[in-house]
Amino acid sequence: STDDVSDAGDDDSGSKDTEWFVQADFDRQNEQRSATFEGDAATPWLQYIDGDMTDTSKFKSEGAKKVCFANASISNPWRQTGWITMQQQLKVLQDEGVVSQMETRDAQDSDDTQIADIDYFIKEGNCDAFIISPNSTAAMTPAVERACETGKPVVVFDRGVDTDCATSFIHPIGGYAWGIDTAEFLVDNLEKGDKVVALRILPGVDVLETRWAAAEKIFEENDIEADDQFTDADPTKIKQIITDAINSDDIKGVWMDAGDGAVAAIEAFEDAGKDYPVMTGEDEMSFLRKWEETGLTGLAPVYSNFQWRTPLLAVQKIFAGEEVPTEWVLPQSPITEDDRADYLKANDGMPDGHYAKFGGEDLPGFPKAWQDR
Amino acid sequence: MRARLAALDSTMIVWIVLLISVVVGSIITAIEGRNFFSVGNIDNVLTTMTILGLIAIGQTLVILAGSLDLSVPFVVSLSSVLAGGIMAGQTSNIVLGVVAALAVAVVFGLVNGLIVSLLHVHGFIATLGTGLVVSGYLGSNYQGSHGSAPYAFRLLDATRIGPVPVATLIMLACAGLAVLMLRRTRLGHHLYAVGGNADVARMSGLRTQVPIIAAHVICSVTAALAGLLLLARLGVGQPTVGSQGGYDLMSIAAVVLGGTLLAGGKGSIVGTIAGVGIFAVLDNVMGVMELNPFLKDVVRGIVIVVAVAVYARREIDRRPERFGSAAPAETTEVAR
Amino acid sequence: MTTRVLPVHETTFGRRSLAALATPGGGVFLLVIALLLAIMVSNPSFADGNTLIRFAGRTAPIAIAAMGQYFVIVSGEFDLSMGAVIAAQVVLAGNVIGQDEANILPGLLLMFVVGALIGLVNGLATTLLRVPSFIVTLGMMLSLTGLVRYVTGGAATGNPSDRFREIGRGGIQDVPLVGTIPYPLIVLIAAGAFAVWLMRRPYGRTLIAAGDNPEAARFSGTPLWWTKTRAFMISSLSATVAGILLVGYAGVHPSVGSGYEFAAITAVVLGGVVLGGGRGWVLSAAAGAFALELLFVLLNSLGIESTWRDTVQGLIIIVAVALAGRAWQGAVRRRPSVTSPPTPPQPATGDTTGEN
Amino acid sequence: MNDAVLNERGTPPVLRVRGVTKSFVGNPVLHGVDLDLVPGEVHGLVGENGAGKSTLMKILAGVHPADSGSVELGGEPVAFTHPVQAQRAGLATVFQEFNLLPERTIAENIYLGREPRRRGLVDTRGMERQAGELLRGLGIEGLRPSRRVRSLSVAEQQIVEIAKAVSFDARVIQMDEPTAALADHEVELLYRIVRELTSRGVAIVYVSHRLREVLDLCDNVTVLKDGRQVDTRPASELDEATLVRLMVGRPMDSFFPDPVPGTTVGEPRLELRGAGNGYVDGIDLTLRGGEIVGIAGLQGSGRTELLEAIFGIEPLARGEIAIDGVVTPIGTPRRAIRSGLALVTEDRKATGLALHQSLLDNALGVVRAVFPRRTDAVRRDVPELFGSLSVSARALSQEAQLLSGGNQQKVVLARWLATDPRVVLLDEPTRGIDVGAKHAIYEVMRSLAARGVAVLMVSSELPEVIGMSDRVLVMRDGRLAGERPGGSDEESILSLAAGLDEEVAS
Ligand SMILES: Nc1ncnc2c1ncn2[C@@H]1O[C@H](COP(=O)(O)OP(=O)(O)OP(=O)(O)O)[C@@H](O)[C@H]1O
Ligand SMILES: Nc1ncnc2c1ncn2[C@@H]1O[C@H](COP(=O)(O)OP(=O)(O)OP(=O)(O)O)[C@@H](O)[C@H]1O
Ligand SMILES: O[C@@H]1[C@@H](O)[C@H](O)OC[C@H]1O
Ligand SMILES: [Mg+2]
Ligand SMILES: [Mg+2]
Repeated sequence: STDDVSDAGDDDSGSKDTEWFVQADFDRQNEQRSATFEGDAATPWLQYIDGDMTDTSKFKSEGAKKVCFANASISNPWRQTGWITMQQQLKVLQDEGVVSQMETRDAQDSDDTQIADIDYFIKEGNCDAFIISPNSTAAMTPAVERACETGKPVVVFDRGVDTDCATSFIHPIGGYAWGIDTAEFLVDNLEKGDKVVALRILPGVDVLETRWAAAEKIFEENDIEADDQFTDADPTKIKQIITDAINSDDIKGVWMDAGDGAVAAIEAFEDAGKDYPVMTGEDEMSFLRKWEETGLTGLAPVYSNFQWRTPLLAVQKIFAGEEVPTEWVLPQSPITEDDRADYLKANDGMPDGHYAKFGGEDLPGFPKAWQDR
Repeated sequence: MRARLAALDSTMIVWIVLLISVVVGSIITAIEGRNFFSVGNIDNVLTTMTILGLIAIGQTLVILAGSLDLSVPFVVSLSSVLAGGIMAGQTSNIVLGVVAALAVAVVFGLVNGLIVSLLHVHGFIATLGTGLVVSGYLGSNYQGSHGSAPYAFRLLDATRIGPVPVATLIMLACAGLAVLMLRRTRLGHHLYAVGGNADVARMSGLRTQVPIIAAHVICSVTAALAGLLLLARLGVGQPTVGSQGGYDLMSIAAVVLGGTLLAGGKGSIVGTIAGVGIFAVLDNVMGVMELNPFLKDVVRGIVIVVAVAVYARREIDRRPERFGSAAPAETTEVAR
Repeated sequence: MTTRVLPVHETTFGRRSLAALATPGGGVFLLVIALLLAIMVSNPSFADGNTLIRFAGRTAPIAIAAMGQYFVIVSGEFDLSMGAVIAAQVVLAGNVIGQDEANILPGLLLMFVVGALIGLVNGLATTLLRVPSFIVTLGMMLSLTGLVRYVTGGAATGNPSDRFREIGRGGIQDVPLVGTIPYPLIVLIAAGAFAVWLMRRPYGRTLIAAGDNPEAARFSGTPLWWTKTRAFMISSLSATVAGILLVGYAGVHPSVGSGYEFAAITAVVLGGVVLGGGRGWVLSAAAGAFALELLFVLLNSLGIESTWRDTVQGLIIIVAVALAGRAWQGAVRRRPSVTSPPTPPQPATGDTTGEN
Repeated sequence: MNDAVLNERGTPPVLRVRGVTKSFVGNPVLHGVDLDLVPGEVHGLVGENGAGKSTLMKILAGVHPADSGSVELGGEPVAFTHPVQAQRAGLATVFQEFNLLPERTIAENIYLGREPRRRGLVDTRGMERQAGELLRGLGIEGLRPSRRVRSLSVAEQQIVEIAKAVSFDARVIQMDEPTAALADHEVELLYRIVRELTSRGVAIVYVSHRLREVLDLCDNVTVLKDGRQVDTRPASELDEATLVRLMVGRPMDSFFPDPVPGTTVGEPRLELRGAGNGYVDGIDLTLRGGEIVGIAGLQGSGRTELLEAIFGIEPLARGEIAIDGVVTPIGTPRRAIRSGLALVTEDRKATGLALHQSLLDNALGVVRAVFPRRTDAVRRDVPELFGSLSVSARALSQEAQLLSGGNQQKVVLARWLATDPRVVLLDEPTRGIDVGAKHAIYEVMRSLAARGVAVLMVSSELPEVIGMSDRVLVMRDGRLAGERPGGSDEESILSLAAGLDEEVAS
């Protein structure tokens, strides 16, 4: 027997091999930053930018459905926060009788495993719908396509895949937007020729690579000298990198592709007795708190964590036969010094690894579920 | 019980442990309302076994020879991106891609072997080092997936013969070859000798470098094969795919779980395959149970130690007792 | 046959010391000096006393871990669980001590108890269950990492109180020449002194003898299980100290300490300690750690593309250890027994005797 | 004079050695040794520990290169650089240390590196058949070539080693202390093998410290002293006394020293009642202070096991043990040592020393492990202790691995004397030791007895047992077969050991 394998990729002779920058995408996301979003701003996880919609009438059916969720991992605070939110959202839908059960497989950051997980769901899961948070873009494409071929609704979120077979692909505006927000902020607050250290978690994840790709471009255009390094989000590494940078030249700014570990970066300046840098982190509580405490010039870009609510809600719409955006672009706006206080207040008592824009305030179990993990 | 246990050799015990875990596993699966032996589930188990299995086969040889290979994850990644890049989706490039990946693996294994056997660097450090070298190369030259596998090549992953994936058959074939090599070739015999006692091997006129180098070369090749299978599976070359699997330590764990002496000189491929099987069944069952991913690691860790403990105590040989359970040793007499 | 009374040493202290520099254990100190000079040339600002001493301070955790790992390795075993222990302790500090300074002492106590317990488990599993320490500590590494992330939900609640973090962050202020003397450096010196003392004590000599020939040690009344188990406990406790320093230095995060097991083992081996046990000096292990960290700084100040650093590090490790291997051979070549021609020091990765 | 030797036979020598010298890191070990062997000759090589016997063999075998001198094999000048070269040329060596792989079978060990192949693959069956024939050719039955070496006794391993040497169709076979690990009846077996070989015209270089044996077996004997060739003579012209004089350079009045005057047999120090474990059974014995008791028995009779049972290595499962009249359960060597016991094991390399540690560390090994507080006090006495044992080494900081067999054995002894024991258990204390060192050790035993220490000595050398012991206990099949008074004749002990005449243990 032979599972049929689609030919997607045959054409693609790896044009994006090392190249994560696509001007068109950059421009689009740049516009989307100021786009108007459909839906109620009070429920941003349901908002979307007007665009193609998928007709889901063929999925319309009664009764509680079984959802199968293939998760890349919960190996970083951002994902853990989202995972909690998702579970709380699930409770709601279960009570409403929309979802009977959600079976989850966690690939622990392994492509190989996640492919096996998806295939297992297809063969053994008797799933009514698939939710997939891909571990990596290209590698997950064939598996996602196999899921699509079952004819069941497939919802993809966070990191993308190279196919549009999914009923809906849910994600915030994206990495370029993040890169633009952050880089422009640093450019505005620094002088030409100033030096910036760029801290990146790991290579090869589209949503992270595009953040840097956009920022790097802008830095170059405004001749800000940015030296980028990978940190695995390990604060020890972060602090040593910054310390060495400070020792060899005068560092004015710090840019991060994800805020996890931002505090260590700031403390490196404190310990060296240097002035605080202009800095961008993420909406992780640790950063927001340190930011406020130090009063440094900063920005908290956001890769909307509330997107973890959307997939299940999308499934609800799909089985209700309501159309859903084919590419569901969620709002993504940074936290600025002005609205920082509000978010600190709203998330008071949350652990440092919590993300301010998690959007679960109205879910059952708030705040406990997020507080004691 | 002790006595009966003592009668078995470790390979047999591993298979018994595997059997037990299958039984327990199928029960738990049933409780979860699933069938362990359903096509899809068996497929999942076999798929999980394939990649680690291939790597563990090579690792077994290296360990038997008294060395270690911590560089396998990077060889896996390297071969997947190299082949992926060369194939670039073109069916016509498949052969070239495969050959190139294997060739590079041979050279790399050769380097490992030479460093260990000629420079006398302990395998642990030598391969830690060469692994870092490759990881640096990968990190510097590949951000994210690279190249792509043509349809024809991806069939390698998609095709099944009956319920058995072709990839798994490839792994088993390699295991077969390795067994033959160990039992019926001089290289195999010398591998045991060098791993058992390098001095004795040397005194017997063996060039002790040869088995060590050969083992490292073969290990890199099996790792490269694993990389190729992953390329077929992912459809693209992935510079992190090796590290994602944590194949360095897991393969060593599987080998020891399979009853091979970590110090070398004693062990078998057959045992290793069982060791890999135990991991696969474990993962499969924990998956069905939707166990928290972090707890999975806790369980893996405990199982590794406990399973090895089951027979590790027997590795140190006790003389046959004269008074008590066991029978006396054979005696030698002179022909009259 | 001479009935003369044997001298303790063949040669004078001076000549012995010189000879020592030719051994791997001594050579590593030369390596450290060489790297230091290289860095100062490529980046003069490093020569500044304050920078230097800060560097020494931040290297303390890995150096302490390396010395702990030394005890395990010299007894013929491995400890792969170090990194996980550090992570566990760091998270523990965050959750147990938190912002309440009253919790500092009890918290510290708890951390040391936990550290000792982990070492105890590693040791007993290795010696009594006869599972190779490589496997035992690998299992411990997996379990502990998983456990820490499970109970914390992977994310730290928050950093412990600054008072506590001072241990790893602060120092004695306004010292002439150097500015501040970091507490970690002081802890390192104390740990080093303790380690040297311990290795001169009967315990240390017995441990190294046990690594050399476990059977002989057993017949000599050495309780191998306890001797080696204590080595594992020392290792876990050193990881605990490293963790205390690191949570001060970097703050709480589950990834703190990741890779420390390999870094520590690399450092020990760079220090000329033979995997498989029975040979090597504890301070050389610490020196090995400094060599490793200096290497990173050098690569950095040479502006080597960060992604290429692994590669260079890998090459240096191999070269250094290869040279060390040569040196040991020099020593080994003088052995009378025909059955010991020059051989690479083989590891006792597998054999662990725990009787007695 | 060498030429005189060979002219008697008239046959040209198969091995001819001239003026071989060797020094290790500066210090000379061999100064110009000559040797001639004719086919079928057994040539004895004797000398004190460190005399250079093994070194000479290793040079002939191609392990070490000679500094100067020449070697001819079958008339051809040779200079082997590797043992295998020598083997291929027909000169095989059975070294002092075994060269076998415990995890592999007898056949695999014998043919290691020369595995017979059929169609490219190793012919396991054929290999085992050949090995079987080889062993039978030497008159050995009941050793299945498929057995793992790990399951073999010391003697059996020795046989495999010899079989391996023979398998090269060697014209010359060197044996370095082949009987050191064997008990008398096994020595018989070895003699048989040696005669079988000489009848095939094989010449044999035979190193042994058992002079009686050398005189019985050898046609000619070469005596080495401090690396110098003292003499080479037909065995027929020699007796033990002369040999000893030649080796030691001084006549040895009485070989076994008399008890120190005033030595008195005192209270029971060690008592076993109905003691037994998996290896020994029904042991009743009483050992008094000032007493030296010997234990005789065939290889495998369980003598070592008895000592190991007493010492808590294989703790007693039955019966009880009393020290100084106090019942003391001994579950571990540590416990034993604390109770005043000491055990000098039979294999110094495996269980006696930490070879990479210094002589000082080795001497303090036991004290540090069991009586750490005494360390400093004992350290001061170590140089004197080494002096009294006349250990020949360069310094206390020297690594133990650099000493010759005999000197290593003295270090082992020092290690235990340092604990100031009340009961000393000795297992083959003089195995592979030269007469001088032997004498030193006998003196030590006597002085221990004089100090009221109880000594229990296992030995496979009957003269030693008889010469040193006040009483001789004989073991058979893990049980005490009986007791003989000191000075009994060898026959009565042997017959008891072999079970030829029955008697109930006293
Ligand atoms: N490889 C070596 N390096 C340095 N010295 C050595 C070496 N081999 C032997 N020696 C020394 O050479 C001398 C002769 O040693 P050898 O082993 O030949 O003596 P032996 O006659 O065999 O003694 P024994 O009867 O105890 O076996 C000894 O002093 C020994 O310490
Ligand atoms: N390492 C070993 N492995 C297996 N059997 C052994 C081993 N050592 C000894 N034996 C066997 O155990 C039995 C007792 O051996 P042991 O050495 O105690 O006899 P012994 O009377 O002490 O003789 P000797 O002291 O001369 O060796 C014998 O059958 C012997 O062959
Ligand atoms: O680590 C996070 C990553 O997993 C997600 O895909 O993008 C946001 C990051 O913070
Ligand atoms: Mg000798
Ligand atoms: Mg014995």
